[in-house]
Amino acid sequence: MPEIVPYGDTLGDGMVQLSFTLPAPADARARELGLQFLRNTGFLEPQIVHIGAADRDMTFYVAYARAPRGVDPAEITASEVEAPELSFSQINALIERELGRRMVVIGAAIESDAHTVGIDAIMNMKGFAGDYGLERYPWIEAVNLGAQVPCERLVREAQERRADAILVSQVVTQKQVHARQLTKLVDLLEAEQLRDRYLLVCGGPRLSNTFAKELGYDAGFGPGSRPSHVAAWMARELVARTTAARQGDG
Amino acid sequence: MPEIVPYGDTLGDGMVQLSFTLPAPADARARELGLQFLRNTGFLEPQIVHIGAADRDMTFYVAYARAPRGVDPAEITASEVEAPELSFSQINALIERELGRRMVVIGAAIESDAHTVGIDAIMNMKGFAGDYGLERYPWIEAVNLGAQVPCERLVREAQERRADAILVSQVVTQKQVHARQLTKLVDLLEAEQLRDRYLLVCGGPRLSNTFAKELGYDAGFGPGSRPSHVAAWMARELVARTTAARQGDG
Amino acid sequence: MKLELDSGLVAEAHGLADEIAAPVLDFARAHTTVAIERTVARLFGVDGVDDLGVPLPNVLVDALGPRLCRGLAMPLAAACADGRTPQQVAEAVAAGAPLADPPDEALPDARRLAARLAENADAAILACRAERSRLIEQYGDPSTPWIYVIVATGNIREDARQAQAAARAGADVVAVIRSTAQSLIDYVPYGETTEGFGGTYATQANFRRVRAALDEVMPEVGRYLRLTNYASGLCMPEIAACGAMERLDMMLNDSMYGILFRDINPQRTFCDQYVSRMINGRAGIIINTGEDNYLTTAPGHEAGHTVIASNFINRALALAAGIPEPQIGLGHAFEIDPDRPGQLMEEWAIALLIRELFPRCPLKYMPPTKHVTGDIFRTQSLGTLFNLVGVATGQHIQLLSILTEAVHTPFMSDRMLAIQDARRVFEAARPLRESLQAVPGGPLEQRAQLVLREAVELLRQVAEAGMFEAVERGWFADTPRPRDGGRGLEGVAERDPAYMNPFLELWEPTLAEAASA
Amino acid sequence: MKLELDSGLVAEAHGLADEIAAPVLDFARAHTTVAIERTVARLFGVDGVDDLGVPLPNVLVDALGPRLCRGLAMPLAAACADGRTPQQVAEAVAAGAPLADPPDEALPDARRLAARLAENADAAILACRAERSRLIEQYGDPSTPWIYVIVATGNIREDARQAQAAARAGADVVAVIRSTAQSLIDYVPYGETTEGFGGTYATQANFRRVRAALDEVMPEVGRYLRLTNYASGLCMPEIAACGAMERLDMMLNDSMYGILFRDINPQRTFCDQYVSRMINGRAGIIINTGEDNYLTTAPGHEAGHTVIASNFINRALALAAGIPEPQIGLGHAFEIDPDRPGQLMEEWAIALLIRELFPRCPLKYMPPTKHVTGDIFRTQSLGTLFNLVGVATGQHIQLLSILTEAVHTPFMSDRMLAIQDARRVFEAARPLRESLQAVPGGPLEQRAQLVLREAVELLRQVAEAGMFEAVERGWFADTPRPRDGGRGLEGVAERDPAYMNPFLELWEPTLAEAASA
Ligand code: B12
Ligand code: B12
Ligand SMILES: Cc1ncc(COP(=O)(O)O)c(C=O)c1O
Ligand SMILES: Cc1ncc(COP(=O)(O)O)c(C=O)c1O
Repeated sequence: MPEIVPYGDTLGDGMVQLSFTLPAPADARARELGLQFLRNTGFLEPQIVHIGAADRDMTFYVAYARAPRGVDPAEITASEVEAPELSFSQINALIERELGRRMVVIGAAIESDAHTVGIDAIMNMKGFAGDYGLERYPWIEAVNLGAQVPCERLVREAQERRADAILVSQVVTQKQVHARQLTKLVDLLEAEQLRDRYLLVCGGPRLSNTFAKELGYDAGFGPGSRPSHVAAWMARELVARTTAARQGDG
Repeated sequence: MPEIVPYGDTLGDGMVQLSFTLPAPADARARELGLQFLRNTGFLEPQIVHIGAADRDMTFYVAYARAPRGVDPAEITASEVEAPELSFSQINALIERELGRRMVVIGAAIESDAHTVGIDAIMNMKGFAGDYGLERYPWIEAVNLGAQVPCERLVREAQERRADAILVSQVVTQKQVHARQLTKLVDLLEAEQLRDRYLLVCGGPRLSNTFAKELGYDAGFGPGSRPSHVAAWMARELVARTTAARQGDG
Repeated sequence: MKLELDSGLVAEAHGLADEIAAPVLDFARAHTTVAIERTVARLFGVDGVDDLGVPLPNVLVDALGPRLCRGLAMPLAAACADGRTPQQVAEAVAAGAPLADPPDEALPDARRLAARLAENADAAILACRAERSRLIEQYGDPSTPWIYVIVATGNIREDARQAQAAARAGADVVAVIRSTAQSLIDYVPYGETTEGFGGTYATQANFRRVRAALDEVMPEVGRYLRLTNYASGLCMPEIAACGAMERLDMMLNDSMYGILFRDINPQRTFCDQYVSRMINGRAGIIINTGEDNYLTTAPGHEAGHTVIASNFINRALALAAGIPEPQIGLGHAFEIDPDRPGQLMEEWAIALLIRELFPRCPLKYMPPTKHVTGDIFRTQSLGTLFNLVGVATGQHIQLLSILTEAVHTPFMSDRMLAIQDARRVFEAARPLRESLQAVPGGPLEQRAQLVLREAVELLRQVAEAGMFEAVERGWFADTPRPRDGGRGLEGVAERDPAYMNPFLELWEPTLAEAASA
Repeated sequence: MKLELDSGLVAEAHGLADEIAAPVLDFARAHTTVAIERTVARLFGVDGVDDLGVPLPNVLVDALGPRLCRGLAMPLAAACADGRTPQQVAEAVAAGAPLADPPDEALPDARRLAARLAENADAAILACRAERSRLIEQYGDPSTPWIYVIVATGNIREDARQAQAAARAGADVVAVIRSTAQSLIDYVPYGETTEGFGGTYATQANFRRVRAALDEVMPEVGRYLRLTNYASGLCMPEIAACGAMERLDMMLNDSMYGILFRDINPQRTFCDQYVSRMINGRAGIIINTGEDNYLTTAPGHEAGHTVIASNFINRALALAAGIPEPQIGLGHAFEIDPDRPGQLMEEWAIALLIRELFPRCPLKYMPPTKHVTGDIFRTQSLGTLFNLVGVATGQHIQLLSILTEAVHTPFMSDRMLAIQDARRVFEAARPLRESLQAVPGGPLEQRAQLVLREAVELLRQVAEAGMFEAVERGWFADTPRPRDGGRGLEGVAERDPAYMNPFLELWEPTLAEAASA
């Protein structure tokens, strides 16, 4: 399959919009500096359409340019979490039928992160955008530990409550703090040989499924995730694992 | 001198904002597709912060990423037209003293371009942003031919009026029409061996001095140009050339 | 939102506009133009081009030569006496056959045939109009302000595709921008076109293509989608005719735009606008006037009254051509320098003033253009304020601001962002219209009253000097245009007593009644 | 802009707020906390850390142990009887020396010395305040709405640089955001810090650094530049003390934020907020309350009345702590879902309502945050509407919306774009305030009246149940917090009859008068 390139107003024009600030004065050479930067980055036919002084030695640019190359859709394998579109009752039915017991889910915003609105949107009764939260599911036992929960405590609680899944929210990403904190949890679980015991799921506005997997999670949910989507994925995955396990035994 | 890279909120972070549309559906693979496109373009740590469907098979992205490299300010030689900051009266005085006659300037928006506001801003009495237009200068004879003037006519008029400088405005740039029309004028002048007879100047919101020179013009003025800046450059340049010529004779 | 206005002043303004329009109309009724006669050919069904690519309507009118003053209808109808269609006659003329003057004895038949051909054309136009009403019935009309966007790729196929994308994104009206300077060519190109700068050509085939594209998505989006083009330039009536036959819904169709912004001869334009408007009126097409352009050449803060004065005149001329107020889309714009203190209050005042002056007209509100720059974030914000004023003052047709207005003709994504912003602002701010009112004697009300007084003063002067004179003096758009200057004067002829145009005979008696609809 | 409000209802609201505040104040006056006693140490001049990096004020208060209930002032002053400074005593204690209880005969001298040390501290605070007035005299005060921006690089040096850039770009107020979760640490870090997430630490040295950076550009920008931080979390009064000594101009300082958004124990917070506010009041610092945050956890459309009810309570508690209305920056926010029909009308109504309810308070208006997304163009537009409502309703302190709010802490250019938009909108729309008024009985006025009625109803319930109870039931920010839950309860002690705090003795008698300034 051939590469596709960005579309401005004609197929194949490759147009991209950029804005950036260079630490240099907005003087007579500013335009050329900006153009050269774009050329160095590989862009074709760069146009600087706006130059403004962001400070004494700082110049803000708005630019348009043609991308040097595109992307081949065939290359792309990774994707967002794909889960069956199951309804509230279908999900409960699935758990009841296949698991025969309530699925235990424990969640928290870990370490320094105090943003609970996201995890609450997934776990609390109210839910998100009209989609009920996990607490509402009769066949899910949902425990939301809230904000700034140390990894150690989260792991302890997970063991005590014999959780099936651990849900972690990370919203603050500055200086990759989320990556560090998410990794800390994985390391902790592996150190205690607990990793395989749980569906390990994370989410947040700057997280993607691919990134989550790189960090050693089973799934990652990004902005606008819906509780039912998360629940459907967990239920199906858990069922799959347990049946696999059973077959292993028998 | 070392390269400088874009500044987001920390020196050296190299952060750039982008937006673009890819001709592919906004499905579960859209995020990865956008990320891969940015990686292919050479960007580091790309983040897709917004995905929206621009149409059935069109996906709009907003992204942030680190530029793969920066730019070395020392590389940059080309610059906007540099002219002495002369006042209205200084410019008139210069022409009177060094030339001893009025400088004749003829201007137009050529070929298909009907945008006159720009050339008018430079030539007409009123001027631009409180800066008087060329018509106001007692020592400049300014003739503004207006909109959609064929190159042939402009050249004819320039000869008849024994112009010192030709001012061309090009505002419409779609499909490089401005480049073609500006080149047409240069070719015409060269064909008739008239090129050296005039200061050849162009201007417009999408024009830069460098681009103008590539096309064979003596100078190019971009957005926000002021009449006095244009007049100062023309006067100084014309004086320089005539004195050079005189010395040549004597 | 209400404003305290001096009703006496408003009445005077309307009176002055009629006074100003009268001589212009007399002039138009005493002359014809090559464009008007080519329009007769087109409405008789003549289309296509000769081997050199010259459109057959031009071939016929060129064949008339000095007989232009008597009109094309009689010679053409006479030539059809032998049973040929006008198209066949045109092809013969293109092949070298002469276009003879009918002998006196042939006149009555020719006259009858011409009348019949005109009635057929009229029936076709009314059928299109009925079809529009039916579709509006079926799919429903969007709420106002209507979301109006332009497509301007220069390739009619990309245009059609982007028109559909725009409709899916929420556009109510799509205008296909013409190629730079089409307005200056004295013929209507033929067939579908895939090139042009800043847009592509207005041709009947292009109209048909985009019309079909929009009709195709109507069921999906569940509302009637309007198509717009430009009955403007040297071919005003011809393009109006093409639009009437292809069910365009709106036409940019101004009584002065060509004169002021394309340096087209005033006499030519005043004749052409009259006939083009008669057709638009008959076809149920909403015209858009171009006063917004005044503020691109004249400063928005000082020239606001010229826009309003011109609105009164454009309206008077449109009514006289049989266009009822619900089809008169008077134009104005949000063009005051945004960096001027109080700018938003002044824009709000003008928008509200025009809304109250022309309560029955579907006002067309144009976005900030001249003062926007390559700072796309600033332009985006200005567009948001423009959308707010549009909905808060009850504008009818909102031509959306595009964040790249100062950069390039809109990308598909630029248009999408504009539509999303307009929809959001319209929904979020709609109740403001009944929530807020002007403080009596406050800055906004005073501003509105001042501009109205200035407009009436200008109308008095124009009535005094006459329209041709006013245009020569550059009272509109700061652009002086001499009566005999500009392009296209050679295409104007004073009508001969024998002049005959079956469409005028058919429509002129109905104009007064049509206008009062 | 005027609104028809039921003055009886407004009076009732103020009465209820006083009723609600009284028991909270009684509680605060009957207790002390580790933070309050550390504040005594700081105001006595104790600073620095021990070998383990523990701040000396903490060393001293830890040394108090169970004697916390009697306060630090007496033992510390007594230890200074031998001529040492409190700092020297602290260093000795850090080195292992005990902090003995003064024998009875030493009490009078100790009391006198404590009083003198307090007077010195007070004098220093008043000197800072006077310096501010002098500089405002010299450089002038910006017009309202003040442009308030945050810097949050996490490195105080970058913060200082960006604060200067922001000032040059047009900012009037700069807030240095704290590192994530500083509010949860029970000490104030020492020295300049160059790390932190989402911001860097509030330390006295950091305050000094950014203060100096802003003072440096004041002559260049020609207006007084205000510096802001957070007297919030587990160290409210200590940070207030640092700010008072380093001439901060504003402090985020809410009576409930720590409880609701940082799960800090309610008893602890109610004590700490009282003393921190006494200091802010004395220092001429404008406090900013945090009601805006309620709408990040509760839906903006339904919870508007909780913001207003809380404004009444925050105001009552601030007045009781000696803060006059011109220093009470009540917070509210533009947080209704922008995609909700009529959202802009509702925001306009609330902003206008709060403006009219608290005419003398410098209202702090917070931007859309929760409902903005990574679509930076949409966020830019929402910021523009927010700026419009801010200026049209006469807000005093406008915390600017940043187009990347949903993406990252602001880039320098994000802040620049925000400032440019705010300046442009403020200038362009300022006259709207005297130009437009609410239509009596129109949607906007009705909305405002409804929300006021809801707020008063909530105040009635809170007065009925009592503040601790209301918080336990989650009536604010949809976040229930038990009286004995959360962090920091161990740091609260009921005052012993022998409790002595020279600052309370110095200031409490003056509060009523100060508040009425
Ligand atoms: C509300 C808010 C707050 C509130 C939080 C209240 C609370 N109890 O949560 C308050 C005011 C307390 C706050 C404080 C701070 N905040 Co804050 N805050 C926000 C804000 C405005 C909205 C976040 C939100 O609620 N979104 C709505 C929810 C529903 O969306 P969501 O979180 O993306 O969740 C969805 C998905 O991501 C997913 N999801 C999320 N988590 C999970 C978990 C799982 C398991 C799954 C399956 C799915 C999932 O599902 C959810 C539903 O679709 C954002 C800006 C923004 N618009 O994003 C800034 C923002 C997140 N905050 C920020 C910062 C820096 C802070 C502070 C650190 C600032 C400071 N120094 O004071 C503090 C401290 C917070 C801390 N210690 O962590 C930054 C983070 C920058 C970065 N990328 O690093 C942001 C982006 C603002 C900014 N641009 O600076 N904040
Ligand atoms: C006003 C305007 C018009 C007016 C022109 C009226 C007139 N008499 O000039 C009208 C309404 C007629 C018009 C029509 C069209 N326009 Co127009 N128009 C604009 C608009 C809104 C403002 C231009 C302007 O006046 N700027 C103010 C002046 C002062 O700035 P300036 O031109 O940059 O000039 C300054 C400098 O560039 C410099 N300068 C300029 N020329 C020269 C020359 C010399 C010698 C020197 C030294 C300096 C100099 O000095 C000036 C002062 O600082 C722009 C959008 C925008 N905001 O830029 C679109 C724009 C230029 N138009 C555009 C288009 C496509 C058209 C049309 C082709 C659309 C159509 N198909 O109908 C038509 C046809 C025009 C034609 N045949 O060329 C596009 C061009 C896209 C592109 N980059 O290719 C733009 C960018 C809008 C858009 N985004 O689509 N337009
Ligand atoms: C009334 C009117 N006609 C025509 C046009 C388009 O210009 P052109 O004649 O070049 O197509 C405009 C553009 O603004 C207009 O307002
Ligand atoms: C009143 C108040 N205090 C403090 C903060 C900052 O939070 P933190 O306590 O984490 O610094 C905020 C932020 O919104 C606030 O509104």
